[in-house]
Parts: sequence; structure tokens; C-alpha cells
Amino acid sequence: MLNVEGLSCYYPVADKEVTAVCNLSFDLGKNSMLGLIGESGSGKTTVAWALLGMLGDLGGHAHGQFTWKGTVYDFHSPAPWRHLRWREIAIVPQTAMNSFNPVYTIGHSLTEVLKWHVSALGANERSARAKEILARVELDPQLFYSYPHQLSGGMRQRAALAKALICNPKILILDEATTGLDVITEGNILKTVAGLKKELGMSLIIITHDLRLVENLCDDYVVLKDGFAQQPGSPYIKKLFSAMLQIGKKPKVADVRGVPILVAKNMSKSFRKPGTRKKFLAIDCVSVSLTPGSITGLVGASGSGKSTLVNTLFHMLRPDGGSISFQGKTISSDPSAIKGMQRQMGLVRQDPFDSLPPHEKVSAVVAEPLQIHSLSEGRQKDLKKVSQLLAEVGLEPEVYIDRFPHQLSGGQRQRVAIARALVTNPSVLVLDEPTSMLDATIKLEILQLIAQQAIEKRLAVLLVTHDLAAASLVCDHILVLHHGKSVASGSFEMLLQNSSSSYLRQLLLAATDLKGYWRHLDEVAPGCSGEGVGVMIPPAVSLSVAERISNL
Amino acid sequence: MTCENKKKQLPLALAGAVILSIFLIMAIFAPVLAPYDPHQRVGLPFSSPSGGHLLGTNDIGQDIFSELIYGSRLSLGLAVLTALVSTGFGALLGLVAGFLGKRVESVIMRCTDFMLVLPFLPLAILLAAMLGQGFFQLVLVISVISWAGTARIVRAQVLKVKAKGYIFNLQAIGAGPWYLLRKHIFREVLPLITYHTMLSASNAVLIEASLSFLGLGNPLLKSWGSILYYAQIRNAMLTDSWLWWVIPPGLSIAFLSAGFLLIGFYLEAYANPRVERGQIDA
Amino acid sequence: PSGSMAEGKVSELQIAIHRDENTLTPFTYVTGYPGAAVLRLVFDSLFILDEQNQPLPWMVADYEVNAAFTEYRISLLPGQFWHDGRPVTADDVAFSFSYPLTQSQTRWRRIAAQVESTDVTDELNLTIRLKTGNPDFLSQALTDMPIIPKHIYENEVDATMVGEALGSGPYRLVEYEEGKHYIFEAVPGYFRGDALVERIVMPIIPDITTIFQALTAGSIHATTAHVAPELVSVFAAERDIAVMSGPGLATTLLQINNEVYPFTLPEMRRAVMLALDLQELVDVVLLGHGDPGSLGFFHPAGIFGTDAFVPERDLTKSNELLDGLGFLRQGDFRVDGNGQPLSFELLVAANNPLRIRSAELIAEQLKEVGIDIRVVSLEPTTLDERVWPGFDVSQERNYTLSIWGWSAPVQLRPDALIQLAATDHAMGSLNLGGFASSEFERLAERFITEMNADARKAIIDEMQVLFARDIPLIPLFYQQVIMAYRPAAYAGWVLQQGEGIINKMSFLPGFARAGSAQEPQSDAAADGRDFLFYLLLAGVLGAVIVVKGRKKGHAS
Amino acid sequence: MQVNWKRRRGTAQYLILILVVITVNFALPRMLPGNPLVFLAGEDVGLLSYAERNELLSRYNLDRPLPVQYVHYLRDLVTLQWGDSFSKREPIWDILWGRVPWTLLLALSSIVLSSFFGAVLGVRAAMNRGRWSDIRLLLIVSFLGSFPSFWLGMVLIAVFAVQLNWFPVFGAYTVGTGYFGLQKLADVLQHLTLPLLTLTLLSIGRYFLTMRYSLIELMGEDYIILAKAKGLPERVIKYKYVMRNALLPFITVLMMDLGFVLSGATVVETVFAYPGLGRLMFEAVLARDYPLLQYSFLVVALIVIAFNYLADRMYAYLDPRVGEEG
Ligand SMILES: Nc1ncnc2c1ncn2[C@@H]1O[C@H](COP(=O)(O)OP(=O)(O)OP(=O)(O)O)[C@@H](O)[C@H]1O
Ligand SMILES: Nc1ncnc2c1ncn2[C@@H]1O[C@H](COP(=O)(O)OP(=O)(O)OP(=O)(O)O)[C@@H](O)[C@H]1O
Ligand SMILES: [Mg+2]
Ligand SMILES: [Mg+2]
Repeated sequence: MLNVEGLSCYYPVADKEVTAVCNLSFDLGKNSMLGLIGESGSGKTTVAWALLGMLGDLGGHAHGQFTWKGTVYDFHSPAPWRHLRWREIAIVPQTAMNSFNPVYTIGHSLTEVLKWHVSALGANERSARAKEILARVELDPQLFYSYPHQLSGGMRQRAALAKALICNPKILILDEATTGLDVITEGNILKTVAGLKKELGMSLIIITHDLRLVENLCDDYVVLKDGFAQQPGSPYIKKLFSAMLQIGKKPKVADVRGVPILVAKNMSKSFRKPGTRKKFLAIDCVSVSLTPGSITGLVGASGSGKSTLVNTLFHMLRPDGGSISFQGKTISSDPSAIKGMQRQMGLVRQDPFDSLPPHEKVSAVVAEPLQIHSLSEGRQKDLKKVSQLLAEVGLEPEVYIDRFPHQLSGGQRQRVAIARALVTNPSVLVLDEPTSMLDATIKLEILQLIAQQAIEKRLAVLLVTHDLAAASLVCDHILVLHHGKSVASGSFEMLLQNSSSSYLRQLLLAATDLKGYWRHLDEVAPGCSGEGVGVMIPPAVSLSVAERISNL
Repeated sequence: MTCENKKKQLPLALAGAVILSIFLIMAIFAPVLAPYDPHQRVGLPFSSPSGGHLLGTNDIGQDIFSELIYGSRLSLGLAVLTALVSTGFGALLGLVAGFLGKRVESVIMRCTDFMLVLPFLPLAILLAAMLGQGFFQLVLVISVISWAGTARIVRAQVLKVKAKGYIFNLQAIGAGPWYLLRKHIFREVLPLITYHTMLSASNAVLIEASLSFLGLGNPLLKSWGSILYYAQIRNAMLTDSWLWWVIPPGLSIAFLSAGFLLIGFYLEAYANPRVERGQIDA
Repeated sequence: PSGSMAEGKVSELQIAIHRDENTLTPFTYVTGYPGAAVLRLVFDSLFILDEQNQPLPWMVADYEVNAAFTEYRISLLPGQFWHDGRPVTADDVAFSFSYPLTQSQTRWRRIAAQVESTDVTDELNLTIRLKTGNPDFLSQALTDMPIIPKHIYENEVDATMVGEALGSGPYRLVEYEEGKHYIFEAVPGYFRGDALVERIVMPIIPDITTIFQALTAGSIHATTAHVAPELVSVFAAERDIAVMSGPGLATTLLQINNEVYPFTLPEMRRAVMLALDLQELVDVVLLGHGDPGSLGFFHPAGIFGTDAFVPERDLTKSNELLDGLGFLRQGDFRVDGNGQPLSFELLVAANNPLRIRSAELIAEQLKEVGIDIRVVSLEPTTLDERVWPGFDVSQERNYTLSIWGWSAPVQLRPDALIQLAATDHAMGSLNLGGFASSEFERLAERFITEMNADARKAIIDEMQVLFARDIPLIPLFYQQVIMAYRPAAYAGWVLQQGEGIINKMSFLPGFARAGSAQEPQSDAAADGRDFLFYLLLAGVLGAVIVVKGRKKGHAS
Repeated sequence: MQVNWKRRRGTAQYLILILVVITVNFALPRMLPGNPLVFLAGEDVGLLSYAERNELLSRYNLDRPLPVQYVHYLRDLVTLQWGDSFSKREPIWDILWGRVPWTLLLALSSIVLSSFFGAVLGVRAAMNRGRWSDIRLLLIVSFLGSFPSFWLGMVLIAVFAVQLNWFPVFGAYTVGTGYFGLQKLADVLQHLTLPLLTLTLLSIGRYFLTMRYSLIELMGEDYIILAKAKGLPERVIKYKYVMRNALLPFITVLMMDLGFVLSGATVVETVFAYPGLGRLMFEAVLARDYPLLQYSFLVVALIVIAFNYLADRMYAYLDPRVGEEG
């Protein structure tokens, strides 16, 4: 169906060209699913954009040919992109969370595409279709009336998926399209997509770091490393797959209990429901306390209020109720107190594409908190610190330190954000999905780094994640949010044993064994909590944090 | 493409710099460059260009070329000074209002509203009557009326920039308003401010000319605007003399603002490095 | 749109008026020129001023003045009608001479104030009795006072409330749009004959340059505006435009504040006068289209003036005078007895380029004798307020020197010098310099009581001599009145001295010049403008090509 | 509750602003040197006797202390008894009514034109940022905007009215014709062309630069890049999608320009003898026509404030992220 021949992509960086993809060839059959995998920065996103002829808009350019419906086109020349885009090839970009025009409602963005590509539909039909497709990706059709910034990260990703699906494309590219989703939603979404694929004879290119997905779903895969496709069976591929995280191998219980440094009590925050004047509680009396040296996991379905809680902790949203105390002192609305607290806190926000200043080089971006809090020790020293941190998060300083954020891949940006959060040696670290765009190896390294910092520097960490495997590995304490309420909390093991929370069980089930879970879903009605859930949960083994790290 | 862009922009900025420095040299070395004292009558009124008078003479026989050269002093000074004062003040208030919001914002905005509706002509007359009609008074009058516009536009833009995710992020990690204003917001609106500086620069020259036209200015000051004013009022458009009396000062004003614009162009590339991204016609 | 009708009549003329004169009634018009001039197309007066500004009986069939100049017996010509069809009666005339007393309009009020009573004999006859004898009443008042309809004004407390300009003149104002235009139509059966132009459309165009552009373009046929000196040669070369000129009566002068030292000293004023080169002013500023000022104020070509008082420049004498005053040179400039430099501000209206230029020239000329002049341009009303605060000479003035001007009618007043120089505030109401001279006071008193025409003329001459000696002010020049029009449209224009061509005589048979269409003149029309045109055309074409080229670039 | 308070405070601020404007419009003309006597007494104002002058002043309440005059003014203002103009001798209402339509015609059409072309060209330049076509546009626009308005007007008259005879030289319509209906419309449009062109050329630069800047600032955003990937027609992205985001500063310029053209087109109105408010106010200033000044300035001020208020209110609608707590 689609045949790519000798695709090479280049970006200009500071008067030089860097090769992001080199001489890549692959076929995509009809009604098939191709996985595109590789570590962060290997060129996956670049390939995706090249297929849409968009590299020019990102400042790069592509060479090579592709065959589409029997005709050979050149990537280089102005191919009939206008006819291909969206009608034939659609994409859920890695920047999905940032892919909606902030001034238009979700509904407008969806119907607009329809308007230009499916001209036969009337206005009412268009919005009906848009609502239908929203429901299909497990979103409330009422979100039709919301603005993008009113959605959670995962919701935006799903809305982007809806937008990609709405014209029934022949090829759908999913570029890390499910990173913001909890496993259950992710499963459901992928099932929907798979269903559509069958229904419409659609082909998919899936770019992901979740190798389980590739294993379970894809007919074929291409592995990229530094822009080069790897031969099947090469040692690199083996290494990549072996690094896959297996949940349950090293669960633990920890009771490193100390005096909490940050306590948030009964936090509530309400927002207006989309399309109505009614309000709903995004978080409802949630309490967290963070203790130095411990890692607290915050898990929950997409849209359950995790990011909202994070925002309230940083005083970026005024909570409707609740109080925050830091180092034993209640923080009121006094700006200096807030600033004093913020000085000791590091933050990584969920969307790495929306959180780095576009006009600063990486070196300045990472060093910025030092400037803000007047902790700078001179340019040279700062630069050294930055380089060191960049190296720790797996970015070669020489290559990346002089780049602008838009010249980085998604995973690279995420790591820059992590480095920035660590640069001030904070005593509290809040990470909102910090590793969602990282491949298993780097993810492990990063988690290791965080855990190490937690122990060595007595850092209190709040880790928001959908990755239960990761959570189970590093978290001492887990808080489960569901519809804005805290439904369970405790150590991982405790939560497993005390299975009162069927929700968590479902999560775990899905996380442990995707195929099994899907099968299970196929048998039982969706959304149920089946019998054998507990069976798949491995026995709890107590390990101290230190041991966990050495195991990692 | 970046390389191309950079290559293209440097000569442009250079061109701008060259234009401005030519005017600057003209202004500084006017006594050396000008063949005559522009206040002295050195020829017959309304004479055409000749060897002695490159651009002929004006309605009382002053050398237009010398007027033009001396005029650059006042016009350039007026342009630069007004632009700096009014845009500086306006941009500062716009930044502060847009970013701090709340009461500060509404107070500043009501002030700009007030300035926008303040009747200009009586104000100009009043200030002229109270302070006289010198150069600095002119700067003051023009600045007083033009800062508000800049403030409003800058503020509107700041509101937009403020909503960006990375600003939110920096706020969350404790960046204070002044820091953000200084380091990021200012930088984001810098091109806009540059544009406005340039616009107010050429505007100042135009306002001066218009005031003269309405009989409210000071036609005694030797500026490009006043040369044009006399050309207009002495019907240069109905005679041949427009060619040497009207075109040169007109072009000078136009070149001056073009010079400013070209420089601004370069500044803009500095403020926004994503130059090569998202050009739709690519 | 105009066309010549049969018998030399013209159906419509477009005449630009250079300012809005409100509803054009005697109580609402604004300026003496063009307001009062245009007003006279609609309103008649008993007498009018002819080409040479001599009174000419108009509404009057016959008149008689007693020896003491206190009684004016007048009989009206029959057959005069208001524009609403009612006949004009002696009653209306009598009313016209009493009603303005109740109003604030000073020009008419001043005339009405002289009248003691009016005596209406019958429909067409009346006698006007003055409080004191005034030999100039005929030439000054009877030519001036517009006769207004009693039936319109009699119940009106505030005459400005009457919006309709209803007179008995040759033209009827049929339409007025504020700030936009006037339209006049000839009144059929006018008692002096039907007007030669059926309809006059007067668009209001405030900018003079625009007016002359419009004249060049042919969209207007004449204008109230006077032609600027530099355009005379342009229009003379233009085939379709004719130019008419005559001496101007508007006076541009250097107003001196006689109360400010050192201008309190006549020698100082004289020294300044001698240092001025008036002919140069005329040549440079007016390009020769004017006459140098006479120290006696009156234009030498006018009724009262002689050319005996036109000064000659004499720098030696000027220097001598200044030296004699003890104002010695220190470097470029002189200092006075107190060691203060002789340095003065010369105020000038910012909206009048000719005056600004004159001021610059004066500064230059006075520099030669060591007097430093700093020209200061002021918004016109601000200038008024400094020179003539509250239009009341008794109030404190705030200037030393100023370029000032008086309009044409002042030149026609026999008592103009008294107004300009009498100490008494009521009599010397235009004495902006605070000039005071007992000698002059005596002359003024004699003048007021003198009834004999020749003796009065002699006193005026004496006053002029005194003016030339004491120099209360220095008349600089009289700018010529130059009018341009398109002769193909209408050529009957009559140039009234000092005023222009917009007057009744221009439009009435028997007064208007004969022979309408003029011979086309040489066609050396301004090449420069053609060039401008081609240049701009090229510019536009260039721009179009650039844009087109860009579009092509896109397509490929 | 909170919103309510905020809004109330906002309203109070606007009330204060309007009161200040009313006061300034009263005080400023009266602070100018000179007085309106010459228009009240006619041309021979110098001949007024002392008593006559006083009587005249008291007839128009000009001899009262300023506070009393101010109270009178406020009373007349609210009762809408605006009275007559000193210099025009006509009811102020009538004068304004005769002028406002023409001013609105000129102002609005110039705003529409210049914002439209400014925006379109701005988009064009931004899309080609850094290329020759961008620089060319930038230079042309800035060049055209750098000529004094009276100069530009005169050149246009000389070329298009005098030489080519395509357009009339002056006025808002041909005087003294019986045109009506379409004919009238054509006539008015013909007269409108040149002044409109002048004003448009003068103010297009601001729109152009604002639009260009806003777009460039947006161009790198991910959603714009995706918009293109979505296969939306270029035209739609350029002129609809992207422009919508740039509207915030653009609308600000627009609303401000309105105030400028309403009262600031004096020069253009003078050159073209266009019967607009600008010229009226200018003449009123010279005449020190206090009543006409204070009311006409007030009318313009209220219009301008209203539009800027509207612009402010629109911000939240134009960009939903603005005006939310953050
Ligand atoms: N606009 C750009 N300019 C310069 N270099 C770029 C640009 N975009 C991406 N790169 C570089 O190209 C390489 C490939 O980037 P790409 O976004 O394709 O990676 P990726 O495989 O999608 O990674 P990730 O999994 O982290 O998203 C990276 O090293 C990145 O730094
Ligand atoms: N500014 C806002 N206005 C209105 N609703 C909002 C706003 N921000 C968040 N919400 C709503 O609050 C709920 C919680 O959002 P939040 O971003 O906290 O979810 P989350 O748990 O982080 O989800 P995800 O894992 O998908 O990022 C969602 O339903 C979202 O639509
Ligand atoms: Mg990627
Ligand atoms: Mg979130």
C-alpha cells in the first residue's frame, strides 16, 4: 500500500546539518500495523512527519521516494500532499497535547477537518459525527464544547486521536499517542483503533516505547537507532526488548517514615463542566504528604485530577478548599512564603512540548531555576552543573547544550525538563509523567536517578504516572485517584492485598499482562472487574529502596 | 534554510544601519556638509536646481539642500527621542499591566483610555502656550499622546504570551513577575515593541509636519516636516518645484523609517529563533 | 456642469468659498471676507461700494443730506421684493437701522448706535436722524448696513436664531449644508435686472491649495480665495484660467508695543523702521505682487493714502539713531543703557506662512543694525490673546513685537487712524500698541467735530504725517488682490478694489464686464506636473508588476 | 460573588473615567488662551464697549465662576439640552448630525480597508518571513506610511483628480445635483475614494506590522504545524485559522485606530474638504467654541471608550485562556 524507499531526513543545527534518519526503507501493507520503535531521539517522529511531507515546516528536509497507490513520489519534490494529508494519512502527533488551537473549542477543531475533507456533510451532521467519535475514544461528548486547556493531558491525546480518526484515513500514524493514558483507557482505545482498522481496512504505523504493544499488536516493526534501521535480529534489538520492564519482579514494602516536608490536606478544586454552567470537582478532598527520602506515586485514570492536584501544590491554581503546609508551616497566600516554598520544589510538567521556553538554548533552560532563585554561582559553574545533569539524564552535553527546545525530540525535551527540575537541588520533586516518552532503558536510568537522589539527598518525590510497573518499582507509597477522589493509598503491596479497590486491581491486571487483559475484556463485558484478577498479581517481596535500586 | 535566512538578514540589518548612520552623519556634520546656512537667504526665491543650489531654493531663497541636511538634525532627534520616550514608557506600562493584571492593570488601562480620548489639538495648543514651542516641548507633546497606544497593544500581546505553558511552568517553580517580564515576556514582545518604536519614530516626524500644516506647529524649526509644509503651502504641487522641494524630504522621511524597520527586522530574528518553523508557503 | 445659455447667460457656476460662513444672515456670518462679501449677494444695502470703493446708490432712487450731516432723507426705488415675495418698504429700512441695537453683532450695532431716530414718511420714503453729525455715514454705514426683513426679525429676541437668510438681493440662498456647501439661485425680476448667472453653487473648501487644484481640474470656475503670489505665473501660463489683479487693501504690519522699553522711545521705533527694507519684503515674500507699506497706514492707491510716506531703507541713519540712544554694539548685537542686549521676541501666527517668512526677513534685516529678533510662532488665537487680550485694548498686553494684519475695510474708514492710535479706549479700539500722543489726541478731536470734507481730508493727512514721524506701528506691505477664474465658464467678473470678484456687480447686467469668452492663451501648461504624473504612473505600474511577479512565484 | 465584585469595580472605574473625561473636556478648552468673543460679537469685536462685552459674556454665562459654569454644563449634558454652538450659531445636535455620518463613512471604511489589507499583507509577509517577498512588503508598506498625510493627499489629488480626472478633487458629494439612489451612491463613493485611499495608506502599516508580528510569533506553534498536516487549504490556514489567533493585538489596534480616525483625520478632511468631525473640532478649537468643543469631544470620547471597552471584553472570547485565573 505504502512503500518507502531510501528515506533520509536532515535538520539544520547551527549552520550544520544533522542527519535524523538515514536511508530508511519499509513497506506498509493494507490493513496492517507497523511498529516504529527505537530509543528516544532515534528519528521516529521525524519519519512520521516526513510521511506527511511536513519536514519543511519543521525546518528540515527529506530525500527519498515513496510509492503510494502505484505512483512513485519524491519526498523532496512537492508531492500531492494536499490530497494525501488527513484523507489518506492522518497522524496523532507526539505533540498531541499541544496540537489543538487554544482559541477554538475541541468541537470546532474536529468539525473543521470534516468541513474541508468531507464536504458532503452539513453542520449538524458534522457535530454529530464529532460527538460520536469523541465517545469512541472514551471521551465525554460534552467535551465538544470545551477549550483545549480545559482538558487533561490524556484527554487531549484522545481528542487528537478523535481528530485523526474523524476522516477515516487509510493510514493512521500514532506517535506516542497513548503516553498520557492509563492502561485501561489505553487498552480500550487501542481496541477501538484495532476495531476500526478491521472495519475500514486501515493501516497503522505505531510509534511507541511500549514494546509490549508492538509485541502484542503489530504485524511488523522497524527499529531505528540514531536514524538507521536495524536489521531484524541484531543485538541491539535484542537488548531493547530485554530491557522491557516486567511488573511484579521486584515489588516491595518500605516504611521510610519521617516527618513529612509537604502536607496538603483536603485539597479541592472545581471546574465548570463543559457546555454547562454546572461545576464539578476535579479533585475532591485529596490529601497528600511527602516525606524526605520517599517516593509517593500518584496514579489514576486519565482525567482523574492528578495534574490538577500538582498545580494546586504549586499554587498555580487556587484551590477551592484545603491547606498546604511546607516544613511544618502553613503556606497562605503570602507571595514570599509561596516563593520560598517554590524555591525548594522541582517540577516536571506533563507536556514537554509546552513547558520549555522556545527562545532559550538548552543550557539556559536548564540553568534557569538557578537564575530565578539567585542560586547561580557564575556562568562557568552553572554550565558545568548543567552539563553534568544533562549527562545524567542521558543527553550528551556537547550535542544538545546549544540547541533550542524545538530542535529536540519529545523524549529529549522530557529529559531536559527533568534536568531543569533537579538543578536547584530541591527538597521536593514533583514529576508529572516524566518518563512517558522514554524508551525502557532510559526510563530505567531516569527512575534510578530519581530514586538515588531521593535517598542521597533526602528528596521527597511525588511521581505522577500511568506506568504501574514503574510505580511499583520505585514508589514507597501510592495514592490512587479516581474521579478526583482519593480511593486508596498505601504501599503497593498493601494496596494489592487490600483489594477493596477494584479499580486498582483492574489497572494492575492490565499493566501486568496486556494480552491477557484484552482477552479478559473480550470475554467479560468492558469495564468489569473479573474473578481471576488477583491470580496474576505476584507475591509481595519486601525490599528496601536501596535494594530496589541495585536491582534496577 | 536557517543559514540562508541568517545570510539574508545580516545585509539587511547592515543596510538599515548604513541608512541610519548616513542620516546620523548628516545630522552631526551638518555644518560641514551643508553648502549654506539654511537660515540664510542665498538665492532668488523659487529657483530651480543649479550648480550652486543642488535642490534649488525655497520660497524665500534659502538653499533647500542645506535645509534638508540641517533638517535631519531635528527630524532624526525628534524621531529617536519621541520613539524612545513614548515607546519606552508605553511598553513598560503595557508589560506591567498585562503581566501583573488585577488592579494595576485596570488602573493603567483606564489611564490609557483617558489618554486615547484626550483631545489632542487643544492639548497641543495648551502645552505650546504654557511651555513654548521648542524641540523638547514637541517631543513631550507627541510622546504624551502616543504612549497609550503602545501600552495597549503591548498589553494585549502580553496577555497572549502569559497564557503560554512555559510561562506557567516557570511561575510554578517560583519565577517572580519581574523576572518573567525581564527574561521572557519582554523578549517575546520585543519585536512588537521594535515595530512600535519604528512606527512612532516616523509618526513623530509626520505629526510634526501635520501640526505645521494645521498652523499649530512651529514652522520656524528646520525639519523635514517643515520643509514639506512650506512646499505644500506654497503650492509646490502646482508648479515644477515639487520635484526638488517635495520629493527629497519625503524620501528622507521614508528612508529614515525604512532604516529603523530593517534594524527591527534583525532584532526580531534574535527574539524569535524559530524563524524557519512553519512557513506555510515553503 | 455649466453651459452658456442664450443672451450670454450662464446656468450654473461653481465658486469655491474658503470657509464656512454659517447661515449667512447678517447676524450669523463670521468674517468680513468672504462672509460679508457673499452675504451681499443675498442682502442689499441702500448704497453699495463700486469698483473703486466709492458709494453708489443702490436701493435708493434719491437722497438728501443736510448740512450738519445729521439727517439723511432717502427715497427707495420701487419694485424691490423680499425673497418671499413681500415688497421691501421704508419700514424695513427703518427697522434695519434700529434692530441691531438689540443684538450683539457689533458691526451693525455700531452703525445703529449712531442713529437717533428714523422717520418713515410713506412706503418708500424715510429720514434717518443721527445723534451727531457724521459726513462719513453714507460711505461707511449706508453702504454697509444690510437691509433686513422686518417681518422676519421683528419678534425675534436673538437674531442668530433666524436660520433662513432671507434678503432682497439678486440671489436667494436656497440651500446651506453646514461645512459642505451653499447654493444660490438668481431672483427673477430683480429690480436691477435679472442676474447673469442662474445658479451659484459654492462648495466650502477650507484648504487653499485644494481650491486651486480644483480650479486647475476645472471642477470649480472661480473662488473667493485670493491667488498666492507664486501661482500667478502658473495660472498666467494656463490656457483655461485667467487672472485678474488689483491693489490689495489688507494691511500687514509690524505691530509695536509702544509701552515696552525701548519701544517707548520714538527714536527706537524710527530706527527699526529705517532698518527695514519693505521693498525686499514685497519682492521676496510676495514675489512682487504687492506694494510696500506706507507709514501713514493708508494704501497710496486708496482713497486716503499718498505715496509720500513709503519709507526708504537707511541703515546709516538707523545706526546713528541707535547709537544716539546709547545702544552700543557689543559684538554682533547692541545693548541698551541697562546693559540688556537689544533682543526681542517677534510673535507671528503659525498658520500664516507669508507672515512667518516676513518675520524671518525682518529678523535678518534688523540684525544688520544690531537688533536681535527671535521669531516665535504662535497658534493664531493664542497670538490674539497676547497682543489683543480679550479684544479689549484696555487689558494688559503681553508682547513686544508682532506681525499683525488688518482687513481691507479698515483701509476704507476715514477714522481708521483714530482707531489705530487714539488713547481713549473707546475711540482707539484698535490701538494695540498703546500709542499715546497728546498731539494726535488733538487731531482726533478736531476730526470728529469737523464736517467739511476737504478739511477732514486735511486732518487725515496731518495724522498720517504724525504717524510717519512717531511710528506707532510699521505697515509692511499690502498684498495684491489676485483672483483666478475660468473665463470659459463666465467672464463678467468685476474686481472690487481690495475685495475681489465676488460681488453683486459681477453678476448684474450693466455692471458686469462685457464679452464673456476670452481668447485662449499660450499653452505652456506646467510640464512638471505632467512629469509627476508619468512618474507616479510608472510607480503604480511597477508595483503591479512586482505583485504579479510575486504571484507567479507562488504558483510555480 | 467574586466576579460580581470585580465587575462592579470595573464599572466604577469606567464611571470615574467618564467623569474625568467630561471634566477635562470642560476644562481644557477653557484653559486655552483666548476666548470665543470674536464669534459671539462678530468681526468688529474690537469695537465693543466694556459694558457691551460684559453683557455679552453674561448672556452666555461666561462671566460666571468656573464651578458654576461646570454645574450648568453637567445639567445641560444630562438633560441633553446641548444648546447652540458659539461659532456655528446652530444647535450642536444638528451640527453633529450633519457631520457624524460622513465621518463614520470615512472612518469605518478606512478602518475596514486598512485592517483588511494590512491583515492580508501581514499574513503574506509572515508566511514568507525572512524572504525577499516579506522584506519587499515590509519596505513598501513602511515607505507608503512615511509620507505626511497632507502631502499624500495632495499628490493623489494632483494625479488622480487633476491629471486623470478620475476622481473629484474635493467634497463628499457633488453639490447641487439631483442625484438619488444608485447615482447618489456612485457619486458619494467617487468622492470617498481619494480621502479613503490616503487614510488607508497611512494606517495600513500599523495593521500590517501587528499582524505580521502576531503570526510570526505563532508560526512555530505545534498546532499550526499540525493544521497544515491536517490538509486544510493554505488559504484557510492563512486567513482563518492563524489570523484568529492573531486577533488579540490586532483588535486592539483596530479599536484604537477608530478613535484616531474619528477625530484625528483633520488633515485629510481639510485637504479633501471632507465634512468630517476632525475639521469641525479643529475649527471649534481655533474658535474657542466651548460648547461645541466639549460636546463633540465627549461624543468621540464615549465612542472610543466604548470600543476599547468592547475590545477588552472581547479578549476573553478571542483567547479563552486569557482572563481565567492562572
Ligand atoms: N527541528 C529540529 N532541528 C534539529 N534537530 C532536530 C529537530 N527535530 C528533531 N531533531 C533531532 O533529530 C533527532 C530525531 O528526532 P525525533 O523527534 O525524530 O526523535 P524520536 O525518535 O521521535 O524521539 P522521541 O522518542 O524522544 O520522541 C533527535 O536527535 C533530535 O534531537
Ligand atoms: N482549566 C480547566 N478548566 C476546566 N476543566 C479543567 C481545567 N483543567 C482541568 N480540567 C478538568 O479537570 C479534570 C482533571 O484534569 P487533570 O488534568 O487533573 O487530569 P489528569 O489526572 O492529570 O489526567 P491525565 O492523566 O489525562 O493527564 C479533567 O476532567 C479536566 O477536563
Ligand atoms: Mg518522537
Ligand atoms: Mg495530567
